[in-house]
Amino acid sequence: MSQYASLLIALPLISAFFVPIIKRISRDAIMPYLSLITLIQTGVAAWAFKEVYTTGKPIIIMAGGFKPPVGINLYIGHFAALFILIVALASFIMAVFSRKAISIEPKDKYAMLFLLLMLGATGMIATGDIFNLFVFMEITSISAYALTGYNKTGEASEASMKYIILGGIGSSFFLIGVALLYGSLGTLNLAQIAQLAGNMNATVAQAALALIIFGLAVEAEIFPLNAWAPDAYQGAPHPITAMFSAFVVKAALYAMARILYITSSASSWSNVLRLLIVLGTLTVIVGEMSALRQKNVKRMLAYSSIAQVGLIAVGFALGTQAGVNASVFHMFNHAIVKALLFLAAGYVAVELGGTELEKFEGLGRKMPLTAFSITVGAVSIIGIPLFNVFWSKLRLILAALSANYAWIAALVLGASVVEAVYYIRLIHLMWFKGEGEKMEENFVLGGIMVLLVAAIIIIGVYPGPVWNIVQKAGSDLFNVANYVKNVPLLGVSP
Amino acid sequence: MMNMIIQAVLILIYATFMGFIFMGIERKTMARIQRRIGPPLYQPLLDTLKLLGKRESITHGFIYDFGPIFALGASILALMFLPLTQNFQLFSSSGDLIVVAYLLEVPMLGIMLGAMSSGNPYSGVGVQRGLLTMVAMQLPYGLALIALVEHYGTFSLQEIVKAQQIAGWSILVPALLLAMIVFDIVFQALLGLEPFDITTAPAEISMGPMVEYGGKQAALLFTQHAVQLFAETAFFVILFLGGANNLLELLIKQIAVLFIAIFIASIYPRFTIDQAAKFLWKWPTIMGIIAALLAVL
Amino acid sequence: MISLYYFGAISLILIGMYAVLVKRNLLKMLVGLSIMETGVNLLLISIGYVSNRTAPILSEGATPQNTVDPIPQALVLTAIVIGVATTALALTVVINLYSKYKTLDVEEIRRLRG
Amino acid sequence: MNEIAIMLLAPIIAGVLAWLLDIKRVREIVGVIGAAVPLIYIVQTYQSVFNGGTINLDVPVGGFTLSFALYNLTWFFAAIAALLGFTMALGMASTSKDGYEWLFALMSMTGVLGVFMAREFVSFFLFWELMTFASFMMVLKYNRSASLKYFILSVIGAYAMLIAIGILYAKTGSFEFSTIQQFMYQDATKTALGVKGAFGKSETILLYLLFLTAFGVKAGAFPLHVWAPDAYSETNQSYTSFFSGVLSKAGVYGFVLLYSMMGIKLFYTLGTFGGHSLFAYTIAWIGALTVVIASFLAVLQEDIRKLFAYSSVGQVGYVLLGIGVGTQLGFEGALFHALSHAIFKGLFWLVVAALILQTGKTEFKDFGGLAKKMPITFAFGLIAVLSLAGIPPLAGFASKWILYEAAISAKMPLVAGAIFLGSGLAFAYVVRFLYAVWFGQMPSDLRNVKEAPLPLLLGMALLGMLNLVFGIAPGLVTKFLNTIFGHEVITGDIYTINTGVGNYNALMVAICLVAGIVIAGVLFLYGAKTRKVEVNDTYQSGNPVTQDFNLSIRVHFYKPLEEALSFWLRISFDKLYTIIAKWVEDFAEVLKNAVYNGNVQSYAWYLGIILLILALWGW
Repeated sequence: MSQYASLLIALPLISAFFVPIIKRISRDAIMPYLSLITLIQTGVAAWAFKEVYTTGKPIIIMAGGFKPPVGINLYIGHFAALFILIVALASFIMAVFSRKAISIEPKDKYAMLFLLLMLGATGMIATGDIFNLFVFMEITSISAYALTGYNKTGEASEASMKYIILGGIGSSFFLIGVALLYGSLGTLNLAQIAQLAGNMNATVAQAALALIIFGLAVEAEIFPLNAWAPDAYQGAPHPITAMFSAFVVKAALYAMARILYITSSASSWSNVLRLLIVLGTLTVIVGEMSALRQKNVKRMLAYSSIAQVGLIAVGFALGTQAGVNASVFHMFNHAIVKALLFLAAGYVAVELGGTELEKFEGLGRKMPLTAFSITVGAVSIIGIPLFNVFWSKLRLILAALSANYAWIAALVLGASVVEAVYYIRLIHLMWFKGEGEKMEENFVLGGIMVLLVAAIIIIGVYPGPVWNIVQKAGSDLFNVANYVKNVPLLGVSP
Repeated sequence: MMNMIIQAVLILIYATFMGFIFMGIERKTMARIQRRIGPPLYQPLLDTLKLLGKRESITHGFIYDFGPIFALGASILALMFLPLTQNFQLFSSSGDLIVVAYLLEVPMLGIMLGAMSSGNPYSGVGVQRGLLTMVAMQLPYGLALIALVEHYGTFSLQEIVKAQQIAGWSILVPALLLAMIVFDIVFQALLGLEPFDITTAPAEISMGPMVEYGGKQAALLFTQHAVQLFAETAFFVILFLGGANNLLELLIKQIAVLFIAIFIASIYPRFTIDQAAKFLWKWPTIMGIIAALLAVL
Repeated sequence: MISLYYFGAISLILIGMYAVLVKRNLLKMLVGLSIMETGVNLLLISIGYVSNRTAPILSEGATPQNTVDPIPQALVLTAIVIGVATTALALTVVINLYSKYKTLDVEEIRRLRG
Repeated sequence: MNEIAIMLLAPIIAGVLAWLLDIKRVREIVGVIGAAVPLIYIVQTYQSVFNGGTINLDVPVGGFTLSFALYNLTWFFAAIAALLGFTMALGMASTSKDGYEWLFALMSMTGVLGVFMAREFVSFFLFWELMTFASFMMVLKYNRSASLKYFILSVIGAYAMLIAIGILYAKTGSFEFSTIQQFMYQDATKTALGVKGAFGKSETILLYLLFLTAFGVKAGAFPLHVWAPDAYSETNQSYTSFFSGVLSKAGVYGFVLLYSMMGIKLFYTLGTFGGHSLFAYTIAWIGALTVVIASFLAVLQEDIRKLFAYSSVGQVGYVLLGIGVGTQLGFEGALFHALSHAIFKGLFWLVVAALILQTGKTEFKDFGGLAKKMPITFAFGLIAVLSLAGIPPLAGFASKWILYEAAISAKMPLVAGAIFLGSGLAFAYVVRFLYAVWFGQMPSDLRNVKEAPLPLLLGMALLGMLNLVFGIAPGLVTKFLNTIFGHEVITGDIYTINTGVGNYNALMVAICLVAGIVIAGVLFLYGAKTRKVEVNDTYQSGNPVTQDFNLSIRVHFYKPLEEALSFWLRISFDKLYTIIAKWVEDFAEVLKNAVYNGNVQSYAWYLGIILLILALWGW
């Protein structure tokens, strides 16, 4: 039964290769096909989610029936189940949005890359093997490179180029890290690495871990390795930007956290954490500062996204259960909010022809629903109560303070003040400035935005259920012993 | 209770009369210092009666009339809360030093209200000056009172008088002597005398707030001034000169206080308003602070 | 012997890094990137290398005892494929960039910034 | 359903409904009903709370338990909020322009009620943020920079509080006020005995400063008050009655909490200065400075809203001062003054709202002679003036009187001096308000001004009446406040308040005042008839005066004072903060352009540098 979950990987992969055939049948069928596939994927993910959370046991899929560490396994635990669902859902929403937002040919290539991006992120989250992780990461990044440059404008190509160079360096070093790990432990299976990490030579462990984190940090947009991100966010097509922010980064962050906690018994572990905390804090500060005077809303949202990622990274790097829980919660909330914000901003760009700040003047009159969605998203991300991000930010700060990182909390909160400023400027611009005639708003997109807004507010008012889920997901990440126990390792005893 | 009311009425009549006499003394003394003969002592009383007897007086509306009425009412109120002598404690058990200090300022509001409701710019300037003078004097005034309370440890005027009768007048205590000097400087402003007669400044703004008043409203204001003069001098006596056992003693002390005020007034020219503020916020305030701190220690 | 491989691999990585960090021509940077990838692959291979053993190919006389570790080789194969894909993609992007910017100088290609 | 839940939910639900419906009249009715519900429950629970009863509510939310309690202290603050909320709704029924304002006005009401009734820090912080946000949105609609200033300072305050909460939580493992209080008490005992407690000296001071910032911002304490004048003036003035009357009290309530939770600990950690507990003395001085500085600035304002905004800041300074005095008398005075400030300043803002609604003007230079046109509003304005200026027998005097007694009997002469100066200044600025708005010559464009609409007048009437009631019967309030302290801090019957060192019989003052006025009135009536003349028909040394001249001094009324203070007026914290903000923005700009310079090679260098750091750090 549980083997059906392998559809999560298989479905997008196979359907991606069917795209050319669909194209032969009808060009107009590509986008509906994309929506359909993502919808099915969402269904499967929802099933997996239900399965994992009702049984309380992770779904383990062993490729070809080989037991790990010989075979490659997928591990869909509480965390993965949750985030695969988010990936699928966000993809579905963006697939729907793509029908409106993507007018440039070749759409078939777009659809293929889109599915591969989804596949890559899903795989990164689900895999239980570090090299497999690398492969999925590369699938994600290569499709991301291509999608970034999809618009074929100078800016898009430039952004893509930057992404390729930085991503290339990052993945090379990731691979070196994997090589060191393998050389030292002789295994690539994450569970087994977890078992053996304690015996590792301290220097090698530190170097390997540092390099792997370094490689992932490029993808996870940790300062100063995130320089590609604002450009890529700005240059990419609008749905893709939303996907970057909603789950591509998150997948990398997850991978980072997973590897961090798996090697938690390595001797130099706490050094890595401390480094990550510093970098995460810097990410928050520089991200918020850079967003402050942005003239382009999409770029502003990109910087804001980076800053939030920094926040999540800090939470992961605290090294406590509370911190991990808070980070997972924040990832979840941030995915919803940023999906909404990029969707709305992208929609504005589609309708009004750009995301420059001036385009947003009087948006409250022109496109009230969109403006309202942006407002809710902005207010939420500032951390106002009754909106979802409030809870995760609160959890994060409390976790940081419980871990005796008062100065981190202070800096992060100081940066949040900056965040409030630029979002408020945007809100003011939309509602209280400029004039405009009311325009027709797309029904489907409007519906999606309303749903996301509703999600934000419902979680904000009643965070209980989500918090329960998130706690389980968090302990899935943090509780490595459990992870090791769940993976049926073949004949290896610690 | 009835007894009390009769007492109050008697005191009121006495105070009004004596207040007019004080005004007369003021004018007479001032004249003598300036080597004039001056009017008779009862001249202010005559003036007031004459004003009351006018056939017609103008009005600028309800508030214009209500102002003087309120002012007189408030002055009477303030008087009622002073323990004038041992026999005439009046309602002083119902309010303490802070209450009385406030009540003594309330009449000003009435005058201001009336003055403002006339459209006369002199009144406006007068109101402005009056308020600024009040602002300027408030700090040293307050500090002097605080010093007193800190020293005696009670707010009750009756208690303060009693304490003085046992331990001697307030001015025998160094801190309170300082406070008394501060209070005396401020007293000039309270009475509207030079160098702080900025509010009325007859030669500049034609009596300021009072410029528009004539007839019976002016009569009310004169009466108010009389009651106020009596109450304020009595307040001084109560606070610093040991209070009084009977009305005669009170009267002597009041006149003594009055003379000091008149002498100062006739020596000094008028401050401008910002000079007054700067002056009052400098020496009297410093002395007040010293007095208050000394009283605490 | 092995340390020589390591040395070679790391040199390649450093050379690649040098090209990326110093050369202002985009193409040269991409070449650097490729060199770096090659270095990494070499490093990976040499980790699995054991002196005096044969390739892990199921052939005459090859037993698990006398072959080198096959996993790094498998990994490198994958990595090479990925590298090729990246390079190909990068080159198309470069072509596109050149047609838009008329230059390959990275100093010039900075419309997106701030 | 629990009373607290209804009180919290009713306003916000009404607000959302009003916003969604957004039909004129309907939204007003919904809003007023929503705002009335808490007041009804407040009245209903009075008896039980007065007798020492407590109503509790626990709501588990997302892993936290939000707990609320309604007992005498919280009831008192909640009552202020409910009362002012109701009058605000009445005022807004006349002045609101759209559903937006109802939504956020009522949301902030929920927020502030939640803050007052919270029993632990999570709900406290949650509702605190909600209240800040809602009030911010009210300002944002009118003015962006004012709202930003407000929001930034508030958020800095809120985050300071959050850090403090987090530190407390990390050490005590609880958010509950009572648990933290006990913990602190035990810790204080340790400190007193010289044993090392859980909180070291520097940590305690840090907590103190964080809370001081948090609550100081909200209360508008100097030097964090800079947001208040702008924010108070740049919004719907009916809402400002709530904003300045109640939201600032959240800061005050915070200080009360600080005392009850950490007072002893702070006392032992920080020691004393000149016989006063140092931490309390600091608060007292902050209060005193706030009083003096804000009152001076209020005197010099040319805009009616700014004047009252500064005045609000100053009046809250009194409350802080009372709290800082630290004695029970001081507390009681502070709490009483919180109430009387709410009712007279609420009244003031409603009067201002009526003025702006009916005239559309906000600056003194455009007003004049309105007493004739809006007599009822004028009457309420006068009550508010008398109460604020502290004229006996109104509520403002009773509370200020207790503050005087408290400050002086706690041997803080200089602090008490600040009260004297502040009340002199208060007198000056309210009279200026009276003069410029109600009296003198009327500008020709105000000839058609009408009396304020009925709902607004009802709101004013309610507050005006309370000013009189609590003024003449201050015992009503002090008796309730005594239950908070568990014994009779202030004795006396309902008309008399007795602090032990002083005595004030408000009824006797009222009777004497009436008697005095009657005597004067009789004298007046005995005099000759009066003849009504035009406002301009005045004594001008014989010069004829026509309507063409404006003879009322409305602009720069206190110019001499401004000149006398010119040296001090150059110092402005507002400017300082603006400079800092500008500096931060510029820095951000430079940073952004330097880091994200667009050159991919530099980006590659960042990677290289990080690698280098990793390498160096490895060996």
